[in-house]
Amino acid sequence: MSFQALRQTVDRLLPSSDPVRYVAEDGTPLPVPDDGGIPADAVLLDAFRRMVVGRRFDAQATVLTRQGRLAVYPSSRGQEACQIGAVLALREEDWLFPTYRDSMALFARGLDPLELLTLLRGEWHCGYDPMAWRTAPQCTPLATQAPHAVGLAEALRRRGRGGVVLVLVGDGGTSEGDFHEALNFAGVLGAPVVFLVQNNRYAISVPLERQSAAPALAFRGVGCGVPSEQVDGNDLVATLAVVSAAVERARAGRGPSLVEAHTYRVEPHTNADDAARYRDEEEVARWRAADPVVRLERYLRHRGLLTDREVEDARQEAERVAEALRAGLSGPLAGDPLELFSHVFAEPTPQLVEQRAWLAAELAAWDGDGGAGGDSDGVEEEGRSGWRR
Amino acid sequence: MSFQALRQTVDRLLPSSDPVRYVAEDGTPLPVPDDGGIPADAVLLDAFRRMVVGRRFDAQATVLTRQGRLAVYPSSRGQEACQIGAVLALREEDWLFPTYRDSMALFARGLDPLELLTLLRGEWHCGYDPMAWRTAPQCTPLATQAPHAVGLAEALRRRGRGGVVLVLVGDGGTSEGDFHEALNFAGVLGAPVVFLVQNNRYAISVPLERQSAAPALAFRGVGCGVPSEQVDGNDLVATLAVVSAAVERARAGRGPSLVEAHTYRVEPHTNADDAARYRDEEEVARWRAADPVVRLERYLRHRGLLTDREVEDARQEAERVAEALRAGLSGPLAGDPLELFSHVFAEPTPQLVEQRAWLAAELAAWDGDGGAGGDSDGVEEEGRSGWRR
Amino acid sequence: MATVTMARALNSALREALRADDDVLVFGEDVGPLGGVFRITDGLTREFGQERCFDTPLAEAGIVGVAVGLCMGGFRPVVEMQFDAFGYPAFEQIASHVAKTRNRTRGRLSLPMVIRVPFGGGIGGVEHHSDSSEAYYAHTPGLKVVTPATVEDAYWLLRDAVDDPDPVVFMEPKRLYWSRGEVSTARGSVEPLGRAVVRRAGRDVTVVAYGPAVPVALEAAREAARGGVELEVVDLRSLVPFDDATVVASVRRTGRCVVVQEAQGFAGVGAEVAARVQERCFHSLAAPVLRVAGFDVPYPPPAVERAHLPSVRRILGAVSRLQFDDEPDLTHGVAGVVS
Amino acid sequence: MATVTMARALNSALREALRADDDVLVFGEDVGPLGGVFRITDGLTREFGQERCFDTPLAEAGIVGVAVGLCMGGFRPVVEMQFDAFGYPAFEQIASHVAKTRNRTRGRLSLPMVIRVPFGGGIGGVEHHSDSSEAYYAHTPGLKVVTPATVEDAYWLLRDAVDDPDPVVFMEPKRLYWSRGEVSTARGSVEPLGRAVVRRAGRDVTVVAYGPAVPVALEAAREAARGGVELEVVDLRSLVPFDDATVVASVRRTGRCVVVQEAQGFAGVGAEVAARVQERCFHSLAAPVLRVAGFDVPYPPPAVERAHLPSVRRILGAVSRLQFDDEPDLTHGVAGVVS
Ligand SMILES: Cc1ncc(C[n+]2csc(CCOP(=O)(O)OP(=O)(O)O)c2C)c(N)n1
Ligand SMILES: Cc1ncc(C[n+]2csc(CCOP(=O)(O)OP(=O)(O)O)c2C)c(N)n1
Ligand SMILES: [Mg+2]
Ligand SMILES: [Mg+2]
Repeated sequence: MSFQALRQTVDRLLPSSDPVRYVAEDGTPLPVPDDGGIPADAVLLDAFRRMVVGRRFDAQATVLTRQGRLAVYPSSRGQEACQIGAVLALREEDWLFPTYRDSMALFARGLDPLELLTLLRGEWHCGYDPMAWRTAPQCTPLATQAPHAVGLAEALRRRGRGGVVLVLVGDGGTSEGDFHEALNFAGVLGAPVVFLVQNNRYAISVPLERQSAAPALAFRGVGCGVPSEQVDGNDLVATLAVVSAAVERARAGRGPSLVEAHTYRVEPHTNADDAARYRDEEEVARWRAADPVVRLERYLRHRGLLTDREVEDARQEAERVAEALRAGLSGPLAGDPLELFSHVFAEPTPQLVEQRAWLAAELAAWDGDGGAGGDSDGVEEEGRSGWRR
Repeated sequence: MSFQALRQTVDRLLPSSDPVRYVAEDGTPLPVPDDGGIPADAVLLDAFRRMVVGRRFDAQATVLTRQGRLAVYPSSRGQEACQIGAVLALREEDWLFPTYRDSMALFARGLDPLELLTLLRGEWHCGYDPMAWRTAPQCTPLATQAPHAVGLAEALRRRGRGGVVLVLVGDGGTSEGDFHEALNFAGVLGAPVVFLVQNNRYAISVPLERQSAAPALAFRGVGCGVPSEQVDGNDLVATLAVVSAAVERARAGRGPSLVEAHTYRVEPHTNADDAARYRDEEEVARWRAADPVVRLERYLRHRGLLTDREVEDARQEAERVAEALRAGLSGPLAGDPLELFSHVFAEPTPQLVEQRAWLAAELAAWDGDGGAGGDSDGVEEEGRSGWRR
Repeated sequence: MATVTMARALNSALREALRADDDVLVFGEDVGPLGGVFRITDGLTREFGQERCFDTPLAEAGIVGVAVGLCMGGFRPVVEMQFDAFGYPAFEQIASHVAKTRNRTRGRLSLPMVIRVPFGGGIGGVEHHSDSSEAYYAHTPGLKVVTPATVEDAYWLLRDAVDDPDPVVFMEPKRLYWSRGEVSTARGSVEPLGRAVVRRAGRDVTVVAYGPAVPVALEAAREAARGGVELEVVDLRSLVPFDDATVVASVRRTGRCVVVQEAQGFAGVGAEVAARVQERCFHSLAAPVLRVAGFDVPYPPPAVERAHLPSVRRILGAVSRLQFDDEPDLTHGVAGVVS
Repeated sequence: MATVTMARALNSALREALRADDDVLVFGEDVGPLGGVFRITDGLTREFGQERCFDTPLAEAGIVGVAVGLCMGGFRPVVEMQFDAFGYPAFEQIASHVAKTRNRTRGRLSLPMVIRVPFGGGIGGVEHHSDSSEAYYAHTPGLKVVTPATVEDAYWLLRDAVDDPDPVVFMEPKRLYWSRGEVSTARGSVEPLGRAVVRRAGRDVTVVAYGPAVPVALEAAREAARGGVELEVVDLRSLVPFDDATVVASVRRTGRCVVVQEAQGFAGVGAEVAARVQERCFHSLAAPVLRVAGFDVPYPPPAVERAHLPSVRRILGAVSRLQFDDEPDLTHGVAGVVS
C-alpha cells in the first residue's frame, strides 16, 4: 500500500477523537454533522416509550431478586439509550447477540420479559427460541459470542438474502482474546457485523483504567482493519444514528464496524454485588444525573415532539409490564428433572437413556416416599426416607 | 481525556505510515530522522558478522534435515536482519522470548548452536538453561509466550534492578487471542516489554491478506495504549535503531512498545513444507534479491566500514560454525527413557515412582533380550522377543 | 482454634502466605478492592497494597500467562479463575505451559503458582457457574490438583499449595464456602498435600469422595450407620498426587467401594478411582466398585440441579447394590445412579 | 474397492461430503491451497473454490466460534485443529458453546459441526505435536468423540460425523495417516458412528483399544496366538456414544480384559472403560481389568517417545498378569505398564 493510500485507510478506520453526540446532557440539540442524519421522529418517540417501559421493567426485576423470584439480575439502568438505540437500528431480518446484561436490548427486540428472564430466574439456560427471534442466547462467558456473531454474519453474507448482525460486548469483554479474534476474523471476511462495546466503565469491580490503557476502546478497530466510531452512549439519538450508519454500511456489503458507546452502570453489577467496595457515591450520583431517559425526554420536548400525554401513556404501559412481570414470576420455579437428558444430543446416547431411566425410577421412588426433593445433597437438610439395609 | 489530549495520545501511539528505513535496498544510506540515531560502527560490523555466520548456520541446518539429523527446521533465511538487529538491542540483563523460527535471534544472543537445536533435533524440548541465558524456551504454541514475556517484564519492573523483555511473534501469531491479551496487559501494567512482530508475510501457507485486514499489524498497538512503529525488517540498521529506541524507552520506565518488522520468509515454512503449492517463484525471487545480508554489506562498504578482509573473516567463521554443527549432529540421537519421569514435578508423585520402576524393569528385560527398541509400537516393524504364554 | 467459614479460612491462608513471603502475589478478576465475588481475597489489597493483590484485565489466558512470566522472575503468583467455566479460556496456557514448563526445561524453570478455581454446583448458579472441571486438570500431567472438604483443609492445603514448588490447581468447592469448622494456624496433625484422609472409619464399605461430595458421603455414613451398615469415608483431598496407599488399604479392609463425585461421570476422576481400586484390590472385592456421579449432561439450571447432584440417597442406593449382579439395578425400590 | 492411505480416505470423505451437500464448508489453518499440513484437504479448494474450503487467520477459538455462527446460519462446518495441542486455545468455545448449545436452547439450535483433531504420537514430532486430547472432549457432555483405526472407518466415520446433527470431535490418529487399506464408497457393512467392532475374535482375553492403539492390539493378538492365547480385540471407534453392549458381551465371554490407550492414563478414557467393565462384568471377571497406557508425563521428545507408547510387549505383559494378585508386577521378566 502506498504511503498516501495507507494514510487514507487509517483515517477511515480511526474513530473521531470525541464521542459523537447529538444531544447535550440537558437535552438541547447539538449541531449534527452533514452525513449524520437524525432518526425520524416516530422512531425517536418509539425509542422513548421503550426506554420508559424498559426502565420500569429493570427496576421491577431488581426488586424481584430481593424477593428471591430471580436468581440474579444484572441491571441495565443507565444503559437504556445504548441498548435500545442499538437494537432499533436493526430490522427483523437482522440478528442480535446479547450478553447477560442486555435485558433492555432484548426487550426492545420485542421479546417477552418472562422469556428473556428464564436464564436469570434459573429455569433454563435460554428461555426463547433464538431462531424465531433472530436473537442468540444471552451469553455469559465474556466475548465468546463475538466469533459466533461473525460466523452468523458470514453465513448471511453467503446466503445473499440480506441481514446484518449486531453483537454486544462490555468494556471488560474487550480484554478477552475471543473479542480480538472475532474482530480480526470480521475484518478478513468482510462480514456484515457490527460490534457494539457498551463501555459502562466497570467490569464488576474492575474500573476501566485497569482494563485497558487504550485512548478509547474504539481504537481496537484499526488494528484489525475495522472502521470504528465512538459515541455518547447516553445519547439515544446519537447512538441510534451511529449504529444505524454502521448497520447500513454492513447491509450495503461494506463490511464490519466497531462502535464504542460510552455509558455507565448505575446499579451494582448484579443484585449480589456490593459496589460501595470499589466506587464512591459521588461518581454514581454524577452519572445518575446524566440519565439517558431524562435526556431524551427533554430533547423530544424541546423539539416539540413529546407531550405529557405520550409520557403518561408510556408510564402506564410501564406499570402494566411491571405488573405482568410480578404476576409471571409469582409461581414456583418450574422444572422437569427428566428434561436433563432431552437436549444433550438429537438422539440420546445409550448412556443417557440408561441414566434417564435411573432418574425416572428414583423420582418414582421419591413420589412413593411422599414427594420429590426429599433428599439431602449435603447442603440443605431436609427430611428423607429412612434408608435401611 | 480532553479532545486535544486524546489526539496527542493517539498520535504518539500510532506508527508512522511508512516503515522506517535507513538503508535503501541497494545499500545506499537514506536520510535519517533527527531522533533516530544510527548505531555505532562497531555494532554494525558485529551485526554483519553475525548475519553472515547465521546465514551459514541456517543453510547448514536445512541441509541436516535432509540427512535426517534434525527432525525439523524452520529456516530464518531472509529474516536475519530483524532477528539479529532486534537481539543486538538487548543487554545481557534483558530477556528474550523467541519462537521456533528464531534460530538467528538465539544465535545472536550467544547460544550454542547445538543447544538451540536440541528442540528441533528431537532430543528434548529445550536444550539450554533459560535462566542462565535469560532466554525463554523456543515457543511453539503461537503467541502463548507473549503473556509470559509481559509477566517477566512485570517481575523485572517490580524487582527494580533493570531489565527489559523482548518477545518475538510472527504475523500469524498476532491473530491469536493470547497476543491481544498480552498487549493489553502490557499497556495496563506499563511493563518494560517490547513486542516485535516479524511479519514475514506467511503463516505456513496463509498469506498476510487472509491473516488480517489491518493497514499494518503495527496498528494493533493503539487499541491497547501501546506505542507502535513499523520498520523495514530487511534493513538491519533501521531495525536495530527502532528496536533499540523501544528497548531504551522501556528501560527508562516508559512502558511497552510494539514494533512490526516487514520481512519475508524466503524458504518454505520448514523443510517439510511445499511452498510451491501456495506462492509463486517470482515473488520469492523478488525477495531473495532484497537480501538483508547483501544490503548491509553494501551499506557498510559504501560507508567504508567494511573491507574484503572482514568479509573473508566472517566467511571463515561461518564455515567453522557449519563444520561444528555437522560434527555435533553426526552422532546418534541421545535419550534416556527414564528421564521421562525426572522433571514432571520437583518430587515425583508415588504414581510416577511406580511408573518409573515399571519402565526400568522393562528396559532391563529388553537389555536381557538383547537391546532396547526391540518392541513394536505398531508403526515400525522390528524384531521382538517371542512372548509365549 | 477459631470456628470460621471455609471462605474465611481460605482468606486467612492467603493472608498468612502473603505475610510469610514477599514474593507471593494475588491477582485476578475482582480480587482487589472488591475482595473477589466470594470474598476469598477480602481485605488483602487493603493490608498488602495494590502491588501485592490486584485486579487485572478480564483475560484468563493472560492472567495465567502473566503468572508464568512472574514465576520466571521469582514470584509465587496465586491467581483466581472466577468460576470454573471461566478457567477454560486459560486451558491452553495451563495445559501447554503451566503443566509442562518444568519438564520442558529439565527442571531449570519451575512454576510455583497456584490457580484457584471455585468449582461445583449446588448454589443456584446460572449456566457456567457450576461446572466441575477437576478431571481436565487431573488428566494433565504436570499439574497437582487439590480440593479441600473441610475448613481446616481449606486453610492448610492452600498454604501447602502456595509453598509447593510446582503448579497446583486448587479447586474450591463453592457450596462449602459457607460451611463452618475449626482451624488452627498451628499446623497440628493436618496431613500434607498429597495424602488422603479417612474421615470416618467403618468396616463394611469404603466410600471414596472429594471436595463437595465429602459432606454428602459423611451424611450417608451416618444414615447407613442407623441401619447397621458402617461406611468408611475416605476424603481424597489431593487428586494428583493420588494417595493409593490410603484408598487401597481401606478397600482391602472393607472389600467394597463406592466412589462419589459431583462432576459428570464419563472419564472423570471417579472413573480413575474405580479403575485403580479394582486393579489393586481385585481379590479383596466382594462386588464391583460403583460410582455415584453427576449425569453425563451439561450442568443443569438451578430449577433442576438437585436432580443432578450426588445425594445421600444415591450413595445409599449404590451401597445397597454392592453384592448382587452385574446389571445396573433399575427395579429395586431405591434407585441409584451409576454412570 | 481401492487401496488407499487413511489420509486419502479422509480426503475422499471430505470431498464426497462437499459434493453431497452445498452447506458443508471446510476451513482452518492451511487447509486451503496447501491442502493441510497432512494433505487431508488436498485439492478441495481447487475443486470447490475458496468459498467452500478456505484458510483462516491463526486463531483456534475464532475458528470454532465462527463455525458455531455458521451452524446458526444453516451451514455444516468441518474445521481442523492443526495438531491436538493446538485445539486447546479453542477449549472454551468447545466446552462452553459447542457442547452446550443444543441443550441451552432446548434443542432449537443444533450445531452440526465436525472438529477434526489429528492426535497422538509416534511420528517423531517435536513438543505439542503428539498430544492425545480425547479424554478432555469425551468428559465434556454434549460432544460426540470418534476415532477411526482403519482406512475404511476413516472414510465412513467422517461421513457419518459430517451428517450427524450434533457436534463431533473427530480424532485422527496421525501415525495411521499413512497406513493403507481398502475403502469402498458404497457403504456395505460398515457399522455406523456409535458402534464398536470386534476386529479379531478370541476366547481368552478382551483387549479394548481405539485409534492408534488398535493396530498395536491386533499385532499383540497375532503374537499371543502364536503362544496359544486368543485375544479378542474390540475397536471402540466411538468413545462417545460408548458401545457398552459390544464391550460387555465380549468381556462376559472372555472373563478378562485389558484396555489400551496411548494417552496418559490418569483419568483417561481407559479409566472409564475399566470402570464400566468391572461395574458391568464383575461376576464374569477372572482378573482385574488392566490398563496399558501412556505414562502420566508430558508427551516426550522424539528421542524417547517409543518408551512412552503402548507396545505389543506391554499389552502381552498385561495379559500375562491377568490372573495373579493385586500387586503390580515388578519382578517378572516381562514388565508391563499399568497406570
Ligand atoms: C470468560 C469469563 N470470565 C469471567 C466471567 C465472570 N464475569 C461475569 S460478568 C463480568 C464482568 C464483565 O464486565 P463487562 O464486560 O464490562 O460487562 P458488564 O457486566 O459491565 O456489562 C465477569 C468478570 C465471565 N462471565 N466470563
Ligand atoms: C496455537 C497454535 N496453532 C497452530 C500452530 C501450528 N503452526 C505452527 S507455525 C504456524 C504458522 C505461524 O505463522 P507465523 O506466526 O506468521 O510465524 P512464522 O512461522 O511465519 O515465523 C502454525 C499455524 C501452532 N504452533 N500453535
Ligand atoms: Mg462493563
Ligand atoms: Mg509468518
